[in-house]
Amino acid sequence: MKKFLNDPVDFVDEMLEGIYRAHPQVTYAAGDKRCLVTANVKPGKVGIATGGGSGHLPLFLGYVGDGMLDGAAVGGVFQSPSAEQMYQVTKHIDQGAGVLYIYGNYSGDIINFDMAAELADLDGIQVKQVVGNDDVASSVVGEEHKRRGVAGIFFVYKAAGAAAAEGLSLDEVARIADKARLRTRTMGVALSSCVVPEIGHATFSIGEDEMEIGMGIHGEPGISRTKLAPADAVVDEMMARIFAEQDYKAGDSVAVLVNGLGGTPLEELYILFRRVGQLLDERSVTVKHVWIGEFATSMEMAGASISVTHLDEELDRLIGKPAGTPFFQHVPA
Amino acid sequence: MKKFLNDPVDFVDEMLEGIYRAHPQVTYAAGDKRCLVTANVKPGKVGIATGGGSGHLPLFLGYVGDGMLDGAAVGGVFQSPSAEQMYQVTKHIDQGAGVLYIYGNYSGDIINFDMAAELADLDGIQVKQVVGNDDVASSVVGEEHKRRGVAGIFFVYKAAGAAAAEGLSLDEVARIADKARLRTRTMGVALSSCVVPEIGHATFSIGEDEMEIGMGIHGEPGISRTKLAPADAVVDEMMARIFAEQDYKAGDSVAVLVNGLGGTPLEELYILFRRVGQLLDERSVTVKHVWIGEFATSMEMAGASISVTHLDEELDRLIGKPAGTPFFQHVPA
Amino acid sequence: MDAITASDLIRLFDAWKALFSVEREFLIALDGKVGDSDLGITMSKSFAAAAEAVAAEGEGAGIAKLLRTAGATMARAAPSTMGTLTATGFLRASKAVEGAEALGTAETAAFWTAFRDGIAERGKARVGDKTILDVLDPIARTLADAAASGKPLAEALAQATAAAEEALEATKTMVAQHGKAAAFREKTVGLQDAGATVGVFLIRALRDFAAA
Amino acid sequence: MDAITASDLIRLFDAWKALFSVEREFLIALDGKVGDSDLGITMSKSFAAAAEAVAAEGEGAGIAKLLRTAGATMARAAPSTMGTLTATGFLRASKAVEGAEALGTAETAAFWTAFRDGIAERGKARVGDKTILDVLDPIARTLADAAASGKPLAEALAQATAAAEEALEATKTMVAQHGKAAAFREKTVGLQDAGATVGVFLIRALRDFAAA
Ligand SMILES: Nc1ncnc2c1ncn2[C@@H]1O[C@H](COP(=O)(O)OP(=O)(O)O)[C@@H](O)[C@H]1O
Ligand SMILES: Nc1ncnc2c1ncn2[C@@H]1O[C@H](COP(=O)(O)OP(=O)(O)O)[C@@H](O)[C@H]1O
Ligand SMILES: [Mg+2]
Ligand SMILES: [Mg+2]
Ligand SMILES: [Mg+2]
Ligand SMILES: [Mg+2]
Repeated sequence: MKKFLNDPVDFVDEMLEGIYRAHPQVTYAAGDKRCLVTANVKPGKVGIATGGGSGHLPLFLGYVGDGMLDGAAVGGVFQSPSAEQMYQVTKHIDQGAGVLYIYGNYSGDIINFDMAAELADLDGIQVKQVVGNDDVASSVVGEEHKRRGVAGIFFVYKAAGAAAAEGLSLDEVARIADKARLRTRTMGVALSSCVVPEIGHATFSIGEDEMEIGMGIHGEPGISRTKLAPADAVVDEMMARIFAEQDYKAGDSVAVLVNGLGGTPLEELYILFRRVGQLLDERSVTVKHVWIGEFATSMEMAGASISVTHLDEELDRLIGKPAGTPFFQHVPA
Repeated sequence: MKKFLNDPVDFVDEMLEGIYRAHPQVTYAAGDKRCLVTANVKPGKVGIATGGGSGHLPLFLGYVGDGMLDGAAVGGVFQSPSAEQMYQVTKHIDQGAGVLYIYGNYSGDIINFDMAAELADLDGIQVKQVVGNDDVASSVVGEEHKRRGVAGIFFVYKAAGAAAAEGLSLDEVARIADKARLRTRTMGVALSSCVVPEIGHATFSIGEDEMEIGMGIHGEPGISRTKLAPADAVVDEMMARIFAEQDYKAGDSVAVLVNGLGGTPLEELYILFRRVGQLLDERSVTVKHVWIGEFATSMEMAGASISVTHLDEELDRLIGKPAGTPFFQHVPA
Repeated sequence: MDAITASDLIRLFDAWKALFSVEREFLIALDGKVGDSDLGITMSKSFAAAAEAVAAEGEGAGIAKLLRTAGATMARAAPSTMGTLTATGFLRASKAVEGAEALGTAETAAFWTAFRDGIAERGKARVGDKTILDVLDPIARTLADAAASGKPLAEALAQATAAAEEALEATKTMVAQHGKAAAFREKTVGLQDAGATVGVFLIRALRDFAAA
Repeated sequence: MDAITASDLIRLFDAWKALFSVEREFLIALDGKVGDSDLGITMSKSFAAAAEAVAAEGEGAGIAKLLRTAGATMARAAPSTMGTLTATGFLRASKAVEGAEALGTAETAAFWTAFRDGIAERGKARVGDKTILDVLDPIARTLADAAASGKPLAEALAQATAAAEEALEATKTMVAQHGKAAAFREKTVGLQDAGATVGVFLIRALRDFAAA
């Protein structure tokens, strides 16, 4: 295991110490460093909380900030935070307008967020939930509720965060988050494994010349394992699956996220985006927003994912709004 | 070689295509995609140009934008761009106030920038040069002119870019850049090799449990190769070398950059920063500015570098100024 | 024993703690086949924490309060799927036996019915989905029948355990529908479900405890 | 031949092109020992481009113009250290032989003196720093002496080549001070400098060309 760490058991907590040292814009609730909240709670605003396992930076906590989220419960590497932690985050960020949970479709997270919502309800805090399930590879059409949540949750955060910043109600913010969720699809491809610090060896093995299309961000099995193909062919296959999911017409517009899983150089992500752009051009679909970089990683896994949100006017406008967190800045041109 | 690419020969040009597609804030001069310039040239402002080999994103071209640089000549992977390309960038960005070159201390780059300066001079364009040499590991005290330029050039860009944006003269911008250069030190550590696409295999080999302190961002040999130590011990060794270079007194302040070389997860960079912060606390030195992430990479190399700029009032103020490029946003709190 | 008292309950959690400490590696390996290998870690962690918490609280708190403490402690100690599901189970069981001085067959049936219902509600799984529910359901049903026909506790638990073991065996034929295993789809056929295995471990240890 | 004409020069570039195509792998390996393995690639690329450019331009352009074209082409084709240094050398040589109809011993001496000075100025290296300069300096000196004593071109080039070969051998004892090799410090002792090797290749091919 080639990692900069001290005792693997302290991995998450020492990372958090570094984060609090570096970024006074975030702090923590209930004396628990794993209950990360904005230092700048906005009175009267609908709160948005997320949470999930560590090992995916900047996901999840990196999106806590202006125009995005208000809090994030932080779990161990690839492990759900506790319902108690989610509940503490909820209590801290609630401003009387209710709290929206946005997180990925993993059973550990669901069960804990459900329990946190129950606890919050006992305090009279209104909670709604939107569960990201953008990973096309993780289940077939018709069984979308079984799909995992991956990098596409970024667009759900972005749209919902902007809506909450505009002062919309919990119902409205939840409606918008849900629309962003329903219109977002992601396909991933992995080239190498990650290593969970407390485990110390690769989560899975993959040949020196192989890729796995559709692999999950914890190493969940994908759709096909084949020889590494040229970048354009990889994108063609991924985009074909994304296009097949929604009815894209000439003149439609999209937001695109080309996300690195951790070990893949930024140069390569731009080579992938070049082809994504060509394919969208061929369909006369306009790229209104694009982000390229590391947005939802899997430690040092080499690989990438492509997320596409099929925009309508409302999502276009909200995704374009400014945002500022310690890990993500958006300053509209 | 596990990379997303098509023909390795097209690596840089396809990457650039992706960049121009994604970011309308940058364009290119003289019909040559490798002459990247801002789409938003500021009349009357001193121009700042950089350049160097590809494979280090967001270095170099990623810092072209508001409050930073105006142009970047783009070379092949780890290869200097040509004098002609540097000259074309220079001609395009010059607004009559002269152009400052800021680049790293590598013979190929120096020779070509010198030649470009000569060509620009024939056109009556005034050019000054500041050559980054922040890598402590690459030569001893007293031979600083032999040191390589690495991630610390970010602070030189930042200070000089802010100075130019304020409308200062070429002499002033060059003075500030040079001061930032003289007060910046970097130490790096590598855990794994990068792979140059046209070569196709690792640049160097390193044991599964080894690290190399002081290795350069092209795989140049470092100071010592030993067993991978705990994160805190690695930081202690790196910071001891940085502290030894300048006279840090209680009450002084610094800007810190913890930079990932490409393959190292962000989580680990925060674990490193935690220790950097503790060591600065021990000396009562204040961290005024901190950036953590990938700022100067070496493809997929696992490893990190720590850069520290010993601030004075002027550098503190300029480094804190806003900046916005497609790859880097700074919005002061 | 005919019924489980508050002081028995504290010792029962000790027995569960010892059990999961022994079965830690087995559960890690079992969860590792089509999951993330954390089940042995989370179960040993959460039962160790619960056993300490109920011991610290003491028998004076009464059965319902002890179960609530156990559930709340587990939720904090191991927020994995199974950690939170079992925590939920104990919290619901606590409510179901509110006021009971001891758990005879009727109270034990109420306990496991609430335990099952809590987990079913929280996890939204159905019987046949290859989860812990596949053993909790026969456990609850068998105990309810035993209570209705007035069977003594030890006999009721022996029957419930036998039903659970049979049900566990039956999970081998099922395709996982939930959690990390679901991604492995048909590859899960032939393997017994890890969570259902935990269910059998729980009831078996309870049977042995009550028989002693 | 007694002097090199414009049409000879075009053929000389062809000879250099052929030479570096043959020596490509050798130079890659040599630069790979304490460098980045690009020297064979850049030299074969830049001389191929230059040979094509001067051929396209044609002998009518005259020697100085052809040399300028060669230098400018090389600068664009291969902006590595050695690529730009040799480009600079040809640009300076072009100025030094301005107006010459052919390169006799005197003009060839002027050519190499300018070539050396241009590279020295651009690269800021000194003799003894283990660079191409270590062979260019004896080449320029030997040719200047030969010109002063009125030696014929072929003999002058034979002497210059011998001096260059000796100087190349001497680079083995030096520690690299410039470029990528400098990072390897003492490890460069025992190895001949890659750039100096290029210098010997250039003069050797010129000698053979003039002798033919
Ligand atoms: N929705 C659910 N309802 C009931 N049981 C579930 C559910 N999802 C998973 N399980 C059970 O949890 C077990 C795995 O537990 P655990 O390892 O804690 O999950 P994870 O590692 O995914 O958090 C499975 O074997 C299954 O019995
Ligand atoms: N400053 C310099 N002046 C003269 N020659 C130099 C200088 N730096 C390097 N060289 C020569 O360049 C050779 C290496 O050339 P090349 O491989 O093109 O360099 P790089 O790959 O670093 O750009 C060295 O062997 C040396 O002879
Ligand atoms: Mg990375
Ligand atoms: Mg990376
Ligand atoms: Mg598990
Ligand atoms: Mg070289």
